[in-house]
Amino acid sequence: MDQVEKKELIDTTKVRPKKRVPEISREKLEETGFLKTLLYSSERSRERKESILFSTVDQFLNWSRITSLWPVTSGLACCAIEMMAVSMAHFDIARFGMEVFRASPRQADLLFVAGTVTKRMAPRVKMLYEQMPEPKWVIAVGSCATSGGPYHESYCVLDGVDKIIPVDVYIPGCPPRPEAWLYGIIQLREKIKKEGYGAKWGMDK
Amino acid sequence: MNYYDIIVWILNWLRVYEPVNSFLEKYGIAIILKLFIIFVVAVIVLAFVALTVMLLTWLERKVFAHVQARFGPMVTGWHGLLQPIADGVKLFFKEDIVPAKADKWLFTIAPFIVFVPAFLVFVPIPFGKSLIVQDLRVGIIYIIAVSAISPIGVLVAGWASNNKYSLLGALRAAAQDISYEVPLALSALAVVLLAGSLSTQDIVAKQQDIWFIFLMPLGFIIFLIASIAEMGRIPFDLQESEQELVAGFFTEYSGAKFVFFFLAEYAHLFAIAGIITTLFLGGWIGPLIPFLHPEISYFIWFLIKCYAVIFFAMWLRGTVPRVRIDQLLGIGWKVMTPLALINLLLYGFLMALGVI
Amino acid sequence: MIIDAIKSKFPGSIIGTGALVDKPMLIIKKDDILKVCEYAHELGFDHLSLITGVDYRDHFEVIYNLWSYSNKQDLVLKVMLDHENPKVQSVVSVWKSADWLERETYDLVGITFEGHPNLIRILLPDGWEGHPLRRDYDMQKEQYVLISETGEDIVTPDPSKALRPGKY
Amino acid sequence: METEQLMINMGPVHPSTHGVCRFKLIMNGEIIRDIIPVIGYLHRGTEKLGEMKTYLQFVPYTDRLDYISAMPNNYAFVKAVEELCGIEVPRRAEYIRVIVMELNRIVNHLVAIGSWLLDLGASTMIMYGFREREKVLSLYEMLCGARMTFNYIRFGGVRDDLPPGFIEKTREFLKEMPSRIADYEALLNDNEIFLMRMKNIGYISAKDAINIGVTGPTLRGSDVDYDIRKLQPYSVYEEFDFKACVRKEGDSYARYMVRIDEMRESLKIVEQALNNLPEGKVVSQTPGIGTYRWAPSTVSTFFPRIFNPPKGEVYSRVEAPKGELGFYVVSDGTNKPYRVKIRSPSFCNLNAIGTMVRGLKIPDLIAAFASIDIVLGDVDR
Repeated sequence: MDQVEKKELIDTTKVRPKKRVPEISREKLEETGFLKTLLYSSERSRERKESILFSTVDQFLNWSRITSLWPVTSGLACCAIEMMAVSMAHFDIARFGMEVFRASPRQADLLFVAGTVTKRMAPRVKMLYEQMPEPKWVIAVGSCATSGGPYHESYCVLDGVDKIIPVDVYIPGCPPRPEAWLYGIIQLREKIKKEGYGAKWGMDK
Repeated sequence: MNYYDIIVWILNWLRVYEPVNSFLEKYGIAIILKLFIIFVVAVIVLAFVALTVMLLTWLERKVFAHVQARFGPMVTGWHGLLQPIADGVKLFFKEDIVPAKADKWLFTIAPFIVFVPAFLVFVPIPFGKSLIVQDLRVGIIYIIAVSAISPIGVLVAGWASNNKYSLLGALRAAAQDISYEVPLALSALAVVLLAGSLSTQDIVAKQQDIWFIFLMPLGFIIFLIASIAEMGRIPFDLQESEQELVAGFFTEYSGAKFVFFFLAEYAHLFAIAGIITTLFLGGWIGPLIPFLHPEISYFIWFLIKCYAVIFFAMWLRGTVPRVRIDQLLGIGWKVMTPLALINLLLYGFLMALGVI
Repeated sequence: MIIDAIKSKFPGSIIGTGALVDKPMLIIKKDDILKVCEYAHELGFDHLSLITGVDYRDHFEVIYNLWSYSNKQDLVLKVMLDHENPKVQSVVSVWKSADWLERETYDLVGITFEGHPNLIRILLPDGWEGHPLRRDYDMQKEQYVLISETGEDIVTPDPSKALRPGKY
Repeated sequence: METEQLMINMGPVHPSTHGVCRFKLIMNGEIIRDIIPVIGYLHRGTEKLGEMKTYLQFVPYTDRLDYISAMPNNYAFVKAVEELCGIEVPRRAEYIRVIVMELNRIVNHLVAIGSWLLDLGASTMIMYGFREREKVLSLYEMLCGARMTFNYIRFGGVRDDLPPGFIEKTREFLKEMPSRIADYEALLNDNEIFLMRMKNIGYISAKDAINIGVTGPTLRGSDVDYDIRKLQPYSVYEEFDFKACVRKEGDSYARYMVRIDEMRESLKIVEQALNNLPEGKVVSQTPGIGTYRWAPSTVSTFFPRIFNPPKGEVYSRVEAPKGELGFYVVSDGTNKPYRVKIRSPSFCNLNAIGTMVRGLKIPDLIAAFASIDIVLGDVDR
């Protein structure tokens, strides 16, 4: 049960604290993380259960992951139209390298649950999620996928997609505006930056 | 001259070739040096093609985006230039799924059957007067033969995946490649007829006065269309058409194996552009650029022509819809093949009459 | 007048007349609906716009809305069914559009159309209990859907099979 | 020779099924022998929810039926209730309704043609289509703050009057759009491959189309002059000069041409409506219906938010961009509908897919399916 719950949830409405601007040169060097990694590697590795190498590798991998999040082509309902709008010229998620909508879940990293998840569709969404290779992320878009939304009372609608698959980011709205959508994507990028895959793959041993 | 000679020349210039060679000859194992140099050549070509392929994936996305009034990748690096690296790293470190019902061995080996020939094609393509791996005497035949291997890999991939979409995609790919191989080879043959040689360097040298595209426009058009079909790009991308067959023969592939298919696709694009440049656009021939070594000037001319062809293919992708499989085969057998035959016959007559 | 034509052709079939705001309506005896529909089709009512059922707690009503392309005219037919055993003749043989509309009515309201070639559920999966648009449908009862090897739906009341642990 | 029938399962998650439709295809090689559409993957129980909500509360649900063109959906339900209650609507409100509905028809056809071409492998058209769509959506944003789900048309009128600047912006759009449509036609009409994929594909005869209950552009592509705006004029459509676009061929290409022509006609209607826009209130001032009670209202509507229509039933149809959209509403005198039945165009049009594609190939299925232009929210409700 713990494993499933491990993915932390980010509130898209949360405002990130302002970054402190380093003043002196040593602080600037520390800001890059290189000095810290070198000096406090033993403590840090004990803390994060990683070695220096893998934390750097982690950063590199996380960078590659945030810059090429390939979504699955799967729209469920109204939000799918906004998904199209987001990928079109006006909003253009291609800027983030995300225009590569893969039809096959095997090659994708990101699942937009865009729309109402009915009870009949739920096992299919689950299957789609299971077909995706690790690492994978899920964004629940719109109030239907978050909580059932306006169809909460209906007899055949699942109250939120998080009942069947773990969700990383929720985007509210019915349907969310493309700007909200982009904000959700940026939140997901922030979240991926904090992930450490060395530990996940057992490289710390 | 070829790459091998160039490296020998460089080693000579560094004054290491002779001593090492004579030292090894003393023990009768001079072949080691030769093998080493060949290995270096292979690495250079592989690295160059791999880099170009990365650039091509970026270029494809940018060109495609600009056709559609978008920007394409912008965030990663300068105008998204680092995008291919990020994609590659990400895909290499993704989980590699082998479906439970798949044929494991064939499933694993298929990407390489596709990937290796796509790179082998570069052996007889002249990037400059002496920038060539090996000027084979049967260059054209070699290119056609080697590029005919990759459909086997596609077929293997489709079969091994144990997925109906994959199988359909693979069968389509096989049918398509077989039917477009014929006009491709025939129009290349007409070029051979004009040049009087199978060697790529000879063909380029024959175009010193006039490019073959002007002598034989029909052959060029046939070759261009057939090679786009051969590559499986829009409007002939039936083997991997997203809206029909999900992702075609590589539907079930993920992670690193998918990268190989991806690389092979763009390597193929680059190779075809190189072949078209060599056969019709005068290869590396062009006015010498002042203040540059002629070899570099040739190289630049070759790349310019090559990228023009590549740009055309990308432009086409943004403009036309895809044809249907039976229409595709119909065009292949009913239009392209007879036209290629007529083209060959026509130029045979012209040659016999001594007009050209 | 079309209504008079139908009335004179089937004097015994028409129980009553009325109007849906501006559209003329005929209430037909339930056993004669196929006959009347066939005749209406002959009269030029070639577009079947709507079939639906309404649960009035004590009885069901099935409503047919017809439109004539040639005469540019509407006609509403209505059939009353008893609540215990709602059955009516299918009109698929007259209009193909009735196919899915009748299946939908069967699915959601639970009215059986006799003579329909393929009367199975259309919107809800096979095995779903109850007909949601009936007034006595239990909205509290949760039903979940699983997927079989062949891709067909299996309905189960057990949430533990369908949902993630800790979410039911 | 004995052969095995290949059964292909397409969807529900498939790139070209426009959502979550599923087809079971019985194939003979690449030829489709039979096709069994399996729908209901987006069945959200809207009709049941209609019985639980008050009349005004149900209007937002109509937005989510056909989410590409939500205004006509709004209007169809509102019109049904207005007919039931006998509400007089101010003329200015009717004009505004016509403007927003016709703009929505343009949006719908842009998305339809765009996603159709995307299915055929030409992804440029959808980008161009969405570029113009954004312009209309920004107009809607000025109007009601929403991009797709408007909830703008209310009983007895519309929610708000036109904001300042709306008319000028709309005129700009009207000026620009004809050249854009010409662009699309330049991109597509003479494109050999496009014609190869469209001509004689998905043919349906007028007789079959009528019998199956097909409506909208799909029917008009089969040479049936059936446009409810013309035949049973509702709102103020009688006052405008436009024609129902009909093509004779009955194939995918005809449906494409009908859509292109309809965009032009819609532009004409919007222009006439803007020119003749009357002054006055936008919401009915005399709520002379049944018993009602006033509710605190934050919007500028004078119409009560909760009201009890008289007992009765009504079936009213409008010409939505996808076809004939009907609402059958039964009132039992309370403030909630007793029964709402939605006769959605996509549901009835989808029934025709079998007739269209039998004997063709999978790529043709995709072209024909996209030519019907369905939205799964509208099919499954």
